[in-house]
Order: sequence, then structure tokens, then C-alpha cells
Amino acid sequence: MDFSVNLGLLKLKTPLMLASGTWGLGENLDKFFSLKEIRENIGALVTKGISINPRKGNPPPRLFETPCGLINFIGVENPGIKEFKKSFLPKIKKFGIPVIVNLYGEKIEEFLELAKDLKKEKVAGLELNISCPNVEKGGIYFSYDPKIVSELVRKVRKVWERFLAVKLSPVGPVYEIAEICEKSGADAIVVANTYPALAVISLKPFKILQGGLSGPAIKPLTLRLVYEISKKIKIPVIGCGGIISGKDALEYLLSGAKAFQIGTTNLIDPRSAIKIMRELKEFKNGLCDKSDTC
Amino acid sequence: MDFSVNLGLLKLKTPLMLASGTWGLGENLDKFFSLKEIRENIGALVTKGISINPRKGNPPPRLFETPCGLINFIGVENPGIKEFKKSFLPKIKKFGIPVIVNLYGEKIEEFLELAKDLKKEKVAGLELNISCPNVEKGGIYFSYDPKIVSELVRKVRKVWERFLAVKLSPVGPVYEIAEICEKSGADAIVVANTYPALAVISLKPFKILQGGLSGPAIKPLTLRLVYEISKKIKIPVIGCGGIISGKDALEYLLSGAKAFQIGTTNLIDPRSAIKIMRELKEFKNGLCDKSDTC
Amino acid sequence: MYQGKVVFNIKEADNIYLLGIEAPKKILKSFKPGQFLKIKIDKRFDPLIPRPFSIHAIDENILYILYQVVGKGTKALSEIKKGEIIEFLGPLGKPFPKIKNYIICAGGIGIAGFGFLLQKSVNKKDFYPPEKIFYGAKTKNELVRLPFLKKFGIPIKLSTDDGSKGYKGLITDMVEKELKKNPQIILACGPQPMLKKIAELGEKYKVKTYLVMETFLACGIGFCMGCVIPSKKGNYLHLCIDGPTFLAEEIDLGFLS
Amino acid sequence: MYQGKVVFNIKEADNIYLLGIEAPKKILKSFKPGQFLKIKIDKRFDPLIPRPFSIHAIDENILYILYQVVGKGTKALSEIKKGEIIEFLGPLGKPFPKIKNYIICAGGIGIAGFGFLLQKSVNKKDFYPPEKIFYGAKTKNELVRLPFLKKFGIPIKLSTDDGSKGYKGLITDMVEKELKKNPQIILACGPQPMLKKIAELGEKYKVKTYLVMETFLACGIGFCMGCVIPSKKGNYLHLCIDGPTFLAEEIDLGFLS
Ligand SMILES: Cc1cc2nc3c(=O)[nH]c(=O)nc-3n(C[C@H](O)[C@H](O)[C@H](O)COP(=O)(O)OP(=O)(O)OC[C@H]3O[C@@H](n4cnc5c(N)ncnc54)[C@H](O)[C@@H]3O)c2cc1C
Ligand SMILES: Cc1cc2nc3c(=O)[nH]c(=O)nc-3n(C[C@H](O)[C@H](O)[C@H](O)COP(=O)(O)OP(=O)(O)OC[C@H]3O[C@@H](n4cnc5c(N)ncnc54)[C@H](O)[C@@H]3O)c2cc1C
Ligand SMILES: Cc1cc2nc3c(=O)[nH]c(=O)nc-3n(C[C@H](O)[C@H](O)[C@H](O)COP(=O)(O)O)c2cc1C
Ligand SMILES: Cc1cc2nc3c(=O)[nH]c(=O)nc-3n(C[C@H](O)[C@H](O)[C@H](O)COP(=O)(O)O)c2cc1C
Ligand code: FES
Ligand code: FES
Repeated sequence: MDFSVNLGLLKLKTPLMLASGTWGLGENLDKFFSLKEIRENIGALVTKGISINPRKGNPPPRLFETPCGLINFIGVENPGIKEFKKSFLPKIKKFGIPVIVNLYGEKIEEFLELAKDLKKEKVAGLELNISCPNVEKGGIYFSYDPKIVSELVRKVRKVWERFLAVKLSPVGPVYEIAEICEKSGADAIVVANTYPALAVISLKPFKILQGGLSGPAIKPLTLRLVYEISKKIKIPVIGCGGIISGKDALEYLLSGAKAFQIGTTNLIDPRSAIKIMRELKEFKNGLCDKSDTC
Repeated sequence: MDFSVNLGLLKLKTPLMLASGTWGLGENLDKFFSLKEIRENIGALVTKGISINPRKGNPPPRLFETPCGLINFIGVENPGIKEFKKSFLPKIKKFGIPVIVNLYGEKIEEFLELAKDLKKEKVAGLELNISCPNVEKGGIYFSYDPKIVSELVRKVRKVWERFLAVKLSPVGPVYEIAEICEKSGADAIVVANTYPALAVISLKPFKILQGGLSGPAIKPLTLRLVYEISKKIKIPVIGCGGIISGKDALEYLLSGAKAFQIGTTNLIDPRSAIKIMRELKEFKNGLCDKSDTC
Repeated sequence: MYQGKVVFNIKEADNIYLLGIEAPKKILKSFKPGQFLKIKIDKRFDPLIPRPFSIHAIDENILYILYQVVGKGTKALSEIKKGEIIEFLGPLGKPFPKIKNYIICAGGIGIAGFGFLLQKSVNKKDFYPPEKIFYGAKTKNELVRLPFLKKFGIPIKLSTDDGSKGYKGLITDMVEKELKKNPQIILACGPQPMLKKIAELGEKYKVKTYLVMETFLACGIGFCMGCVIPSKKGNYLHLCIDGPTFLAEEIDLGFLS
Repeated sequence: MYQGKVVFNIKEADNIYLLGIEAPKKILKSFKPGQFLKIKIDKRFDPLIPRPFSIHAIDENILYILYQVVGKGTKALSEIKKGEIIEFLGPLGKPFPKIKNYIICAGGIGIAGFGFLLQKSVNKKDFYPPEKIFYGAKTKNELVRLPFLKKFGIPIKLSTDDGSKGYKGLITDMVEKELKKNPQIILACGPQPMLKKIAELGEKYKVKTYLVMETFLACGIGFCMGCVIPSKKGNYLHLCIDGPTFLAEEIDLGFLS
């Protein structure tokens, strides 16, 4: 079965991408998969968010399990672009699958600097994480401000000629942002990042954890966003939220996504990608058996 | 332990309210509780959404279970205000607990007519459901339009002197809407209604169900809204989303809610209210044991 | 909800289990044939909503449920072990209609609820026994609980899709033959295509036809309005209050897939 | 993930269970004392994330886990029956340090991981046995697996909060007495207040002190960056890669509650 997908400037061998932050920087892919498995199953690897300077991330606790979900409050811990290029990129390039670098910036300038810095590198594309506070606008999230997103995408587009995706936050003026990404020259949008959430981790003393919710709990919410957004824009929508099985992935594809990313499931089982692709094939086969139209 | 709460114009014996649509019109309360249990445990009963004319609701399927959640697509099936007043209100008044009528309208005029119609009735308060399409504005939801919500609340406030709550949708400009409800004269806001969601109910033929997501899956999302909104406004916030246990309820109270509503859990077990109040008492006792400050 | 102790949960056939729940006689006495209960599998939130099941039989203080594993709820139920406690609510829904001179048509697990009807119609007081039982399944292996059903002495006609036991073909073929000879009231429970066919036969042979329907249920007690069945009049009936048994002529079967 | 068959899952004391998992020897051979595994309870999504457990012992092709029920994951684990299959991933984390002339201090279920250390230090090759084991619990009933621990012939000092067995009081009191007489390296695992106290004693008596730490883990393999422990230098260590055993002097224990 041919699973290849065409995302404009980027062709993937399978629609499955490893979502940002759930496979570290990807340097350990070959610890859990054979090279053959990587190339046959993983359409692309999206790195953890990369910032200009190293970020040590947030204090503990950083994780909390909720009903069918996981809240994370990692704070984009990463070694910074320099170290990434030096110590990680050479390794992950060798796996022979497209590498998409997820960029984390708190000013438009930072995204631009990161994009420029990667121009000479062998990376297949960029994914702009706009669920970050914009320090120039008093910390309000990029994703709440269509104008800023427009400016951001246009400016990055000017300096970056390869595949450019924007990863949306599921809250805020989502549809408007999706349309603006398309107009501003993005090649695809990823729908979506985690949902702002809160957990009470201690009743007395009262302690809370605020972070992003991921996992099966959010699947019905993101699936709806993918369905609605992919009716509104022409560039490919990449679905991401709560995929655990091949059936989940197929639901995203049928709801309008051209490709999909898996996140939390990698944390449950690092070999999820293999399982999901196997199930997806079985499901597709099952559906095709009954008619010719698939 | 005294659990009474003061919501301005409304005093409740306990902070627990039965959420709209999850106990029908409430006429069967005494089938599952003794009168004593009702009065000691249930702070208030919120009716299913009531519209001017009877509504037969949506075609099946109306329900779908998702991971730790439930999608419903009921479509506000209800007998209409006239029948409600005639056949249901007399019954539920007798239980001796405050009755709050949840109003469903698709025009501001409809809400006003309903409010006026209830002025002579023995109901303790109104809850305005603004997660409805506004037919005068092309079907966009009331909850997406702060101006319309402001007009709606002001107008209802003029004709309704008793307790008036607005039930927010968790999507859209939520904070703005919360502040506008306060300014426009609402006595309390309920945070929140269900989350727009989608489920694939058949892969082939591809069939979907769009509706509102409720249950434990959404608790971390609504808990965050309650926490954030109750810092922003002074009128009481009533938390509602995914409460199954006394601990869940306590988390809402500690996160800023003055009272809470239980929905989906009633569908799992009609006697949930008793269980939740018992657990809440035990938890509160447990916490108080260790210090004097509670 | 009531608590019941699982006294057995045994495999009867591929994917079909017989569950025995011990519960106070006082509670069990209130159940009538045709009614159902909902079972909360355990305290975890996945699956979240209790699942509905017919009463297959009641012996003293033991409630029997005959069920088929089709999804995560029934899968989880099949993993429950003897000695564990489960919570259930019931009786829910309306009993079977009080009819005489009728036949039963059951497809697959649709047989489950008729065991209790046979038990309760022995004394011909509140319920009457059927004239005949037509019971079809895919294969011989899926025709379950035959010894139990046979002990009531009512003629049972069997069919299997593959002919591994009884008539080879659809059970509705056998029902049609019977109606041709002898038009009688039908009470049917089974998969949607079978119910549709039975409704057609009922119309064709002008006999009163009762269908036991299914929908996904949440509350099971009329609170949520989630369990609707479209009626021919254009309004909606509620399975958990008005059903699960409906007169075929009142239902708009177009919604069935 | 690997699949293992549950061969027993028995209650050792209130809330404490011993789980035996059958798995290929080839896999088990790769586990070293101090390392852990993560267990996916079942295919349901509640609980969602696998939970981490130390290896308590390995006998032939059986892996032993000693665990305490504290929340929904361990509750669900305790309900798994003999014969069921569970999925696990491991070995994860770093082994215990290779140290000589040291004492072990275990509080409550903190004893779990030391059984395997004792097993593997019998031949004094990769690991050395401790001089003494200090093991405290709330009551006599929660001091578990004593016959197993005793069979290695290492002196075991016991304490209980209520004096129902051994010294009445905190196990750290006994450790302090020992250190006064004979300062030695400490390897400790137990509740946070115990670890804090042990770290203080280590500083006071100037002995190298190793603490086995806990956090909530997601991946357990360095992917998610969720398992951080603040270091004295101001950066974060990752329990699943750098731990779970840490040198007390390197950790900023202020974050413990
Ligand atoms: C009154 C009544 C009595 C019953 N008695 C029995 C009995 O005695 N024995 C027995 O075995 N079964 C009985 N059933 C059926 C039984 O309740 C279901 O098989 C069970 O609930 C399935 O649960 P599950 O979690 O295993 O499957 P689920 O995972 O819930 O789903 C099973 C199948 O239904 C589909 N589905 C689920 N929800 C919807 C929806 N809203 N719309 C469309 N498709 C959906 C799923 O995709 C899947 O294919 C009865 C049902 C009713 C209503
Ligand atoms: C390396 C390692 C080895 C271990 N070895 C063993 C062992 O051998 N035996 C054993 O019994 N246990 C062991 N544990 C502990 C065990 O993993 C936990 O007890 C288990 O994961 C609890 O799961 P649960 O679902 O039962 O509890 P949960 O429901 O997850 O919670 C248990 C408690 O922790 C709190 N909690 C959960 N997450 C957070 C958070 N992010 N922040 C603050 N508080 C939180 C909860 O409120 C609750 O009080 C080990 C832990 C680690 C990290
Ligand atoms: C531990 C963790 C770390 C994450 N880090 C990032 C990140 O650095 N950048 C980003 O854009 N998304 C990040 N995400 C979001 C995921 O890429 C994904 O969008 C989200 O988890 C939803 O998908 P899922 O439900 O499959 O996990 C992270 C998610 C998790 C759970
Ligand atoms: C079956 C069902 C019907 C509902 N009907 C209404 C309604 O008519 N009006 C309304 O404002 N909310 C309605 N709700 C929303 C609930 O009142 C509640 O806000 C929501 O379910 C979240 O709470 P929960 O997670 O405790 O269920 C309904 C919810 C369910 C599950
Ligand atoms: S299942 Fe709720 S009304 Fe029927
Ligand atoms: S648990 Fe994921 S990095 Fe340690």
C-alpha cells in the first residue's frame, strides 16, 4: 500500500510524524527502531522546540496525569540552536527521514534568527510553535494575535524557502489564525498543540500545576478543529491530538488531515509509531476490501 | 459542617447544583432520593434548557462515548415553557429546593419572553445558556459575541429581579464574556458548558457526530477556566465540568468556585449527588483535622 | 446503584459470555422480562458510561446476563473475575408486552432477553409463552444456551448462516415460512437488518410486530434524552422509557443503517 | 514494550503486593540492581501512563515487583490476576553505584529495589553487599519480605513508628547511631522526609550519601524532560536518565515537600 503524502514542498513516505517534544531531539530513534523500521514507518521527525539560547525549563513538578490525559509543564527545555546543530543534527540526519525543526521564540526576531541559522543545514522544514508568550506584546501568546502571526509567518517565509508549517494553539481565534497562516505563505498547519489546563496536585497546602493537556482526552476536540479548519483552507492540515491507535489516525485522515503527528503515545510506548502504522494499514485494507473506491 | 453558600440573591444549603440537561426537568428527583436527602444534599436544581416552543431535538445518534468523556448532541429537546410551567414546575417546586430554570433562546427576544413568563412563577433563578446559535446574527453563537451577550444580560436583568446566572461556553473570548456578564448585571456565572467536539462513528461510510464534550476528560480544562476567571471577576463563579467525586468538587472550590454543578456523573449514577456530598464532607473534615485554618 | 457480587463470568462461545451476579432477592424480584439494567464496569473512567444489558435469567438471588464482546465496555466486563463487585441500576425500561399466540425471533445475542421471558411465562400469569422460537446465528458455535432454552419445552427452530446447525440461511426465511402458514404476532430482537426484515414481514402478513431496539444509552432513566428512536409520526421515542420494545408500525426504521 | 505473563500478584501486607512476571531470560538478564521498569497496566486509557517500579528480585525467568497501592495505577495493578499479560519497558535508569563498605537505609516500600541488589551482590563481582540494612516502617505489618531479605545473612536493623517490631521510632535515629560509631557510605530509599534526614546525616558525618529519588515519570527514557530533580548547580537532572540514584550533595533538596 502506498502511504506517501505530498505536503507541497515536502513529500513524506508515510503520513505519520513524531510530534515535537515527545521524542526528545530524536537522537535516540535508532535505540528503539531499526533503520529500516524508521524509514518505512516514520514520515518525518519533528524535534523538541529549539530556542536560540539553551533553556533549562520549568521547576518540578512538570507532569500530571488526568483522566485519559497528561498535563505537561516542561518549559521547552532544550540545548539551544548551537548545541542542537553541533551535537544532535548530525545524528538525526543519518536516519534518512525528513527532519522538521520546531522553533520556539518569544520575539519575531528570534524566530527569524533561528530560521536563518538553519538555512545551511540539512533540515527538511520548520514548524513554528506559536503557543509561546510574545515578550514584545507583554507576554500575550502569539496564537491570540492574528496580526502578529501574519507578520511572523511572512517574515519567516522570506528567509526560509523549504517546507514551513505553523503549529496552532487550539485556543484563541483558531480559524482566523489558520486562514492567516495560509495567506501569509505557510505550506501547512499543524492542528494542534496542547490545551491550557490545570490540575490540583495538593489540596493542603493548595498547590496547582498549570500546563498543556494532551492525550486521548483531547482527541474529540482536536478532531473537530481539524474537520472544521480543513474545510476552510487549502493548504494541508496536519492533525495532532490524542492519537494512540491506527484507527485514531484514520479518523484524522478521514476528517480532513493530510498527515498526522503522534505525541503522548510515544511516551507510553516508544514503538507506538510501528504499532500505529501497522494498524492503519490493516484498517485501510479492511475498508478497501469492501469496495473499490478507496 | 455548614456547607451553605451565598451567591448574592441566592442562598444555597450546599454548593452542589444539578447541571442542566442531566436530570431531565427534575420531576423524578424523588424517585432516586428521599425528600430529606434532596434537601440536605442538593443546593439547587437546574432544569434542562427550556425554550418558548417545544423542541423535539436532534435525530439519533445523540450520544457517543470518548476516552473519559461523553459527546452529546441532544438539541435541547424540551416540552416548551408552557408545558413546563403546567406539568413540571408544580412537581419540582414541592421538593423544597431552589429551582433554577435554564433558558434556551435563539434571539434576545426569546430569552426576554421566557424570563417574563417566569416572573410570576416560584423559581429561584434563571441560567442563561449562551451556547446557542443567534439566528439574528446568522447563527453565530451568542458566546462568541461579547456585545450581544452584554445586550442580552442587560435586557434580561431589567425584567428579572431574582438570581440571574449566565452559563458560559468554554470556547470563544471567554474572559471577555465573563467580565461583560459581571458588568451587565449578572449575579453569577457558570463555567462552563460542554466543549465543541467531534467523533467518527463510522469509518465507512464516513459518519461523524458533532456535539458537546463533557465528563472527566474536560475537568483539567474547565478547572483552569474557573481558576483564571475567578481571579478576574467579583461575582461568584459556579464551576461545572467533569466532577465525579467529592475531591473533584473540592478542587473546584479551592480553585475559586463558590459552588459547583454536576452533570455527566448523574447519567452514570443518579445518586451521584449524595456520594459527592458525602465525599466532600469527608475530605473537608480530613483537611481540617490537620490545622485550624479551614 | 446496587452492588452485586460476580459469582461467575464464563465464556459460552467465541466472544459470548454468561455473567452471574449475586444480588438481594428483593431487588431481583422487581425485574420483569423485557426490562434491562445498566452495569458500571468498575471505578475507572474508561469506559465511563455504564452499559445496558437485558436480563437473561434469574435464579433465586442470581441474575444472569448473556453478553457478547463488541467493544471496550464488554471487553472490560469479560475480564471481571469471580468475587469482584460490580454496580448496576435497574430494572430499567418497559417489560415485554403481554401477548398470547406469538412467536419469538432472535438473531445472535438478541436471544439474551428471551430466557427470562420463558422463565416468567411458565405459569402463564403475567406473561405467556411463545408458540415457537426462531433463533439464528452465524455459526453453530454462536447458537448458545440451547439446553437452557430447550428445557421450557417450546419448539425451537434454528438457523445458521453457514448451515453448521439447523436451516442454512437467514432466520427470517424460516419466520416467513411460518407466517405464511400461520400468521401470528412477532416479538423480535437481533441485528438491525434482521429487525428491518421482520418489520417488513409483519407488514406483509399483517401481524402485530414488536421489535426490541438498541441505541447507545447514557442515563437509562429518561434524564438525558440521548436514546431516541424516530417514530413514524415524526417525533422521537425514548428507548429507555418507551422501550426497548416497540411496535414496528410506530417506528420510522429508516434511521437504521 | 515487552510482554510478560503475571504468574502471581499476592498481597504481602495492607496495601503491599508482590507481583511476579514471567518474561524471557534474555530480557531479564539485562536488568541491573537500581534500575527500574515501567508497566502499562492494561489497554484502557485510565490510567494512561505506565508506572515505574524497581526490580525487587529476579529468579530464573520471573521478575519480582514489590509495590504499594497509593493511587489509581497501583490500585489497577493490584487487580490484575494470574495469567494476564502486561506490557513493560526496561531496564530504565542507571544501576546503583558500585560501592563497598556502605549501609542501606530503607523506609517503607523503599525496600523494594534492594532485594535485587542483595541477590546480585552475593558473588561480590559487579555489586558489593552492604554492611548492614536499616529498614523502618510504620508498623510491624508493613515490614515485608523479611524472610527473603534475611536469607542473605546481612544484619538487618528494624524500626517501626509504633514499636510493634524492632526499635520504636524513626529508622534515621538508628542510622545516626551507626554513623556515630562507624561513618560509612549510605544508600537510601524511602519517603521524602527520610531522604532529607539522611542527606543531613550524610553531611553531618561527612559520608558519601546516595539517595534513590522519585518523581512522576512519563516516558522513562529521556524523551519528555518531565522527570526533573533540581541540582545544587541550578540546573535540572533527569531522574530517568541521570537517576534514580543521586549523590545527595548534588541535589537541591529544597524542592521536596
Ligand atoms: C436495552 C438494551 C439491552 C441490551 N442487552 C444486551 C444483552 O443482553 N447482551 C448483549 O450482549 N448486549 C446487549 N445490549 C447491547 C450492549 O449494551 C452493547 O453491546 C454494549 O453497550 C456495547 O458496549 P461496548 O463498550 O462493548 O461497545 P462500544 O465500544 O460502546 O461500541 C460497540 C459498537 O457500537 C458502536 N457505537 C457506539 N456508540 C455509538 C453511537 N452513538 N452511534 C453509532 N455507533 C455507536 C461502536 O462504534 C462499536 O462498533 C443491549 C443494549 C440495549 C440498549
Ligand atoms: C524509579 C522509580 C521506582 C519506583 N519503584 C517502586 C517500587 O518498587 N514499588 C513501589 O511501590 N513504588 C515504586 N515507585 C513509586 C511508584 O511508581 C508510584 O507509587 C506509582 O507510580 C503511583 O501510581 P498510582 O497511579 O498508584 O498513584 P497516582 O495516582 O499517580 O499518585 C500517587 C500520589 O502521587 C501524587 N502525584 C501524582 N503525580 C504527581 C505530581 N506530578 N506531582 C505531585 N504529586 C503527584 C498523587 O496525588 C498521589 O498522592 C517507584 C517510582 C520511581 C520513580
Ligand atoms: C512532554 C511534552 C512535550 C512537548 N513539547 C512540545 C514542544 O516543545 N513544542 C511543541 O510545539 N509542542 C510540544 N508538545 C506538544 C505535542 O507535540 C503535541 O502537539 C501534543 O502533545 C498533542 O498531541 P498528543 O495528544 O498526541 O500528545 C509537547 C507535548 C508533550 C506531552
Ligand atoms: C446529555 C446532556 C444534556 C445537556 N443539556 C444541557 C442543556 O440543555 N443546557 C445547558 O446549558 N447545558 C446542558 N448540558 C451541559 C451540562 O449542564 C454541563 O454544563 C456539562 O455537561 C459539563 O459538566 P459535566 O462534565 O459535569 O457533565 C448537557 C450535558 C449533557 C451531558
Ligand atoms: S438514556 Fe438517557 S434518556 Fe434514555
Ligand atoms: S520521564 Fe521522560 S525524560 Fe524522564
